[in-house]
Amino acid sequence: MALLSVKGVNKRFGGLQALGDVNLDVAENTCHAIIGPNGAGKSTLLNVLVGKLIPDSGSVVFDGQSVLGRKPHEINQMGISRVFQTPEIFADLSVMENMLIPCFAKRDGAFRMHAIESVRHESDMIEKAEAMLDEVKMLDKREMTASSMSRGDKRRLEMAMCLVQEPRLLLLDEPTAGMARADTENTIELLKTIRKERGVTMAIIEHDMNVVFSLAERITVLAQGTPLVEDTPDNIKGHPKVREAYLGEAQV
Amino acid sequence: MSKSNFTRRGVLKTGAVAGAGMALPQYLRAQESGFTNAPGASEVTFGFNVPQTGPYADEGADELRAYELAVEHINGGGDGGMLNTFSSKALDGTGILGRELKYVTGDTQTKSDAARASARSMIEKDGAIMITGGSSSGVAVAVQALCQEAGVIFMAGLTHSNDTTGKDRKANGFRHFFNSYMTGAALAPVLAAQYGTDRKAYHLTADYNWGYTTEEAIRASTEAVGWETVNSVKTPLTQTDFSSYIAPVLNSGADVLVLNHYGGNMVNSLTSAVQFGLREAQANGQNFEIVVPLFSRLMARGAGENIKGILGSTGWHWSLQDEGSQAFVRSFGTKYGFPPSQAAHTCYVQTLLYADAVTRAGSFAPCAVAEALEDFEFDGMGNGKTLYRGADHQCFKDVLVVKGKENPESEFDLLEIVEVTPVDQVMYEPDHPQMGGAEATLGECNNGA
Amino acid sequence: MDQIIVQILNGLDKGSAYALIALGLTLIFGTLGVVNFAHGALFMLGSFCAVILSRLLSSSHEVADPDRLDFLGNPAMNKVFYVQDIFGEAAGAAIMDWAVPLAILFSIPVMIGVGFIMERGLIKHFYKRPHADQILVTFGLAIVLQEIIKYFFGANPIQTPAPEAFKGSLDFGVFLGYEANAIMYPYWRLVYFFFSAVIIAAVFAFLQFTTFGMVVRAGMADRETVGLLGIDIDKRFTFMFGLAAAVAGVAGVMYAPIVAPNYHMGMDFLVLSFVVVVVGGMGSLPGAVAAGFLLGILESFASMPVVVDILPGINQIIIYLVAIVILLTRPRGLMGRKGVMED
Amino acid sequence: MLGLTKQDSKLMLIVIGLVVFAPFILNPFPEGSAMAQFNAGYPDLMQRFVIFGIFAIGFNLLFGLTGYLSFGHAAFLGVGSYAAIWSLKLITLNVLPGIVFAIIVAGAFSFVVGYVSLRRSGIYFSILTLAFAQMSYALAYSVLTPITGGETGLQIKNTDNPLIGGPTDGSIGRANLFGAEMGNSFELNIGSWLFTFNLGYYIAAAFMLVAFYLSIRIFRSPFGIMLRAVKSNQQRMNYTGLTPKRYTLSAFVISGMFAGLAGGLMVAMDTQVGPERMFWTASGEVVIMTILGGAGTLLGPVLGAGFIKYMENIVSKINKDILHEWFAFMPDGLEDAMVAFVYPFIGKGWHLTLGIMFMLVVIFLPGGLVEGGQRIAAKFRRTKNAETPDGASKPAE
Repeated sequence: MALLSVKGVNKRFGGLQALGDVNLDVAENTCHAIIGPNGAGKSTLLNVLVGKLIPDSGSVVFDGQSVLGRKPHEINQMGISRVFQTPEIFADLSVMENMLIPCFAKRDGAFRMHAIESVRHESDMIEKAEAMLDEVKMLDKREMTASSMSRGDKRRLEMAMCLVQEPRLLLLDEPTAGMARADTENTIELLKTIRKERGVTMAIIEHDMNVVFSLAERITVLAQGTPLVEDTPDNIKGHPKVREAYLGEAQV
Repeated sequence: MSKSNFTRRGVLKTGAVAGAGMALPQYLRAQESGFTNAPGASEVTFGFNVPQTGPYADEGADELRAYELAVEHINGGGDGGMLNTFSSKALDGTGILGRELKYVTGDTQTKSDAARASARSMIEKDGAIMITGGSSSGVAVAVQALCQEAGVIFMAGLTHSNDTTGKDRKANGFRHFFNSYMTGAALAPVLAAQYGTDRKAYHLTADYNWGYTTEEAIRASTEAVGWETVNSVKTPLTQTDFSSYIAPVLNSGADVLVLNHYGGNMVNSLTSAVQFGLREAQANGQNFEIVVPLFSRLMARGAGENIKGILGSTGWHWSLQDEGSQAFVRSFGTKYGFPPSQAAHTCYVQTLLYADAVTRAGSFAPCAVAEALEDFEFDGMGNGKTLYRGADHQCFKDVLVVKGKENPESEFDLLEIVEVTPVDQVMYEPDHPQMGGAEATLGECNNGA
Repeated sequence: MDQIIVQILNGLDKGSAYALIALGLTLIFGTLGVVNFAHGALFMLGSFCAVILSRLLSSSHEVADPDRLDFLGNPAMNKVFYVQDIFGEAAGAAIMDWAVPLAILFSIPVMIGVGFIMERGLIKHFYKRPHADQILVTFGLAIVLQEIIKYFFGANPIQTPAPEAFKGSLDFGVFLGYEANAIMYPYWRLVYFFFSAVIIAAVFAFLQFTTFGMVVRAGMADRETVGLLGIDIDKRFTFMFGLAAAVAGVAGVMYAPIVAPNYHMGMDFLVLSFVVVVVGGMGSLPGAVAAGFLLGILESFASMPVVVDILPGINQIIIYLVAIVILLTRPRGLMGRKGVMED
Repeated sequence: MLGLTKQDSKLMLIVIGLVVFAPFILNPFPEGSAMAQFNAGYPDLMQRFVIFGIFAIGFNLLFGLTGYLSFGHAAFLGVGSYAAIWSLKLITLNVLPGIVFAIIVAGAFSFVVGYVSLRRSGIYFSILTLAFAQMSYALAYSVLTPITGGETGLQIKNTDNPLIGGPTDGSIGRANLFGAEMGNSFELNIGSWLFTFNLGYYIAAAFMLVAFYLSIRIFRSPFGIMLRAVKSNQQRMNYTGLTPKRYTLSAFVISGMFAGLAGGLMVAMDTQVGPERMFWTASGEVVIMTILGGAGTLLGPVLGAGFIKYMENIVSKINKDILHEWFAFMPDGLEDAMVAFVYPFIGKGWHLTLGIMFMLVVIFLPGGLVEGGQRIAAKFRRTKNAETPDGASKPAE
């Protein structure tokens, strides 16, 4: 039984068919990559998954429950976390505060007036956050203001913020876009470790084939809003349709 | 804990308490005088609370000049001004009851909160025994209520709303200035005489208390002489461009426009009215007329040429020929180089009246002073014979009906007196419905501490 | 019907004043990203340009008049105007009469100068500061400017009439087949409306058809990119500030005969002009103009006796009510761009 | 102390000390001396200091933490004031129920305004709040005169007949706390110094200390972090499973309740309400207090409030005579020149001084008065550190 199941999803923007009859299953405990040329509808699909867009038709079911019509924060509370193309963190806050926010969100839900309790006394949450920071090797930066860190560190922080919520599904939107080579390698390593040690289910949207083939266990190729093929990485590599889709893009 | 509600710095300020290094805590309430801010042996302090910022700052500045002049005269300086013409001769230019008159100043900002803050600081910090001044009825009512509570006397400055001595009257508060009712009573006969009795009036009224009482008064008195009120529209206080209120007037069947506006509102609405050609227009076969119930010379200056030929009322004008007015204009003009405004006049007179009442009462105790002021009749302060009525603490005196002058001889010569309406004609019963009816009471006089 | 036409005329007139002020405010905001709380003060300074010029033109020396006495009984002084000494009686009087239109010429260099000094001396240092700091410093500046004016000119309104030639009203209704006196409209207000239209058109044309304007528009859309192109945007921005100040100033000069200038008129207009700009949409020049006219016309309608009879107090709150409705139905005002001043 | 860190406890103790000994601190000059003009230790002004302190503390919880700039907070203060005065007029002259009503009514009103206004952000939000406040002002001034008293506002009258314990002798009731009147004062006279200890002040001050304490707790709470997160990145909040709007709305309502408390206390101290309390300039004033003192800091808003109220009440009262008194020691010509030079800045020119101060502070102290304090503290510390290397602690916010 798939953890996330997308069935017959359509989305039009005016005259443009952004998604056309998309079917996709992400199985529990796998890393599923969605690739495709620019304008293939990858981002639209992702926005549908996190509740930012509502499709015209079709269904999206996560763990037996429909996510359609739910707001982003509700979908997160169901267990889906999202990593953005450019790291979305709380830039003005310290690293530790950045970590505590998802911890509180996980424990207290979407809203709670814990206005009088002191953060210092939330030792459970602090421990949890510290453990996670340790895991991503950022414990020494806990008091730094998030905005003052390098791009790579911001990415790790964002990842840590998602993981500390122990999501059932981690959505990654081009996590290495615009990164230097070394940072990309580091990120791949980090993701691999997470995947291995935590066994978290991942859905990744990516341009960089290097990243895709080092991480993915299943790959869906999207073109013009429709899934072209879905298969294992090895099979995808040699698939003629994929070459066509990408070569087509390369010519442009 | 002592029960003194307001403190009495006056005693200390004179240095009477030099005392040992560490005096015991004092319960000042236990002092023998029994009233708030009893002055020391050599000085007494008044609080002059006038608008120094905001739209009425110029009026406030003129009030302050008048106060300074009054202080000078009471302390024996200058030419004595109205002290020489005042019918009561209790003041002799040696201060008040042998004490030198000092004063403190404050800024009302023409906001009741700020005015009360300023007045409280005068009472609590400076030991003022009397508060006076102001240029709006909202402020007057607010400060009057404060003085009632604190147990000091309030001598209102420029406040024209009926409420000040009507439904909001207070035992510790006194108004020398005239009011909306009197404006109506004085103006209506002149209007009837000049414009006839078959007139249809259109009112534009500033949308707040003073506007309401003025409109009510003018309507009542003009309808009594046969006028008809075709419409009355309320305008927001913050309005600057009145075109959308003025434009429909000419076509409404009215032949008189009454502008129940004051200050900047009056300047702007009158300017709009003149621009829209109302002054030259014809309606119902008669000349269209504009009436501004309350004129002030300072504001008339702001309206410039537009006021020419327009009728209104005013409390006092420097061109009055009686001895008192002349004496005041002379000392004010000599000191400052221009003639005083009606606000200056009322403030000057109020200060003298208070000082005189203290002297006649032989005490600064508010209740004693109030008693001396109540039903006090005097003359020689401009506006002829005047009565400070005990029942509502309103002064009754002649009211001036004025007209914007066609050929002014100087920048101060803007209004000409059409008629001096005798006091009998503007008299009313203390329980007049416009003045709060039978319910309005002064309450008990409060000596404070 | 005639009443509705009258109120449309009023609304256009009021609207053109709102639009002019909002236009300047949006120029500054759109190009420089500065929230300028001193913009109302610039409008006020413009009005006082008219006052100052008319005072200058009617400056005089005094000659004692043996036949008259002043209020203290001294010989009265007669004013002799210098312009009449120089240009002769009739021409001198005409010059004094035309003080307000002349003040437009006077105010443009003055206001551009004021704008330059403000931008170079103060605002420049606040481009990178938070909006809160910009608000505080420009608010402080507005207070200082108005207090300086108050120190010299007092607090009372100062009547600054239009030339004699523009006094009186046009019987507008006659053209439309109404009887005489049905729709009267003062000449000066018509002049004000057409004048505003010209200024607005000129500003738009300037931005649309000159290369300077194109760069500035590009800067409004994306400041960083333009900076990357190596264009010295700073100088242009200084000029834009001067231009915005001049637009506010000229609006003020022309408004002087309609509402007598006083030192705090800027504060009276400040809140209103922000409402107009925001209703139009932050950073949108056409939006500011459209909102100015929309609010002007609606305000005029709301003041009609029939309307006020049905909804008492509507004339007090119409502007704010409309602002709320528009902002709730159109998230960024009439024509606002996404992401401008939303955080 | 009270669940605060050592740092915060120190700050709290300092504030308690300042507030309790304010009658001494604010009256440094002996009575009758030329400098006595600058004494601020009289009940009205001390009350205003703490009341506007509360107002600004509450405003800072919204603006300083979430970054949402409300331009209509004076409306909540005004509504609270009206609620309180009606409680005094109709229910009881005891101020406590009045203050409670003020908080409740202001809270409810701010919920409605916040719920609508928070549909937009940035300047659109500011203008929505401004529009609500201006409508409240305009209506209170005119159409709602039967409820608000219009321009003249509301005061307690001798015709008022509260349900519980009104005066029976026809005198005007006074606001009290279980019989103790707000105006009660105890005066201490040491040499030529006079210190006034006013009951009303200490009651208002107690509320201010509670407000300040709550503000520290909120700053240090998970809720406080969430509010700062709202300012920092709402998108991330959404994708972290949180609802920024509900957090912001809560902050809005809390700060509205603080404003209501301030409004209720204003009525308790001085039983009068006027609509201009809700005018946009009053809303602007609290914005400026907060920025001037230092937005987002604990102490800043209180300092800003004190600064502005001091200018308003002390500088505006200096007049020409007082100047002549001050400079009397100079030779005549110089004295006149000095007076002529200073005169435009005091008395009726106090606005000018205020405007100049705004500009100077924001130009030279970008973080507000608090930053000024920190710079001075840092200077001291540097000299001190030379002797004791670890003698310094991080300056309190």
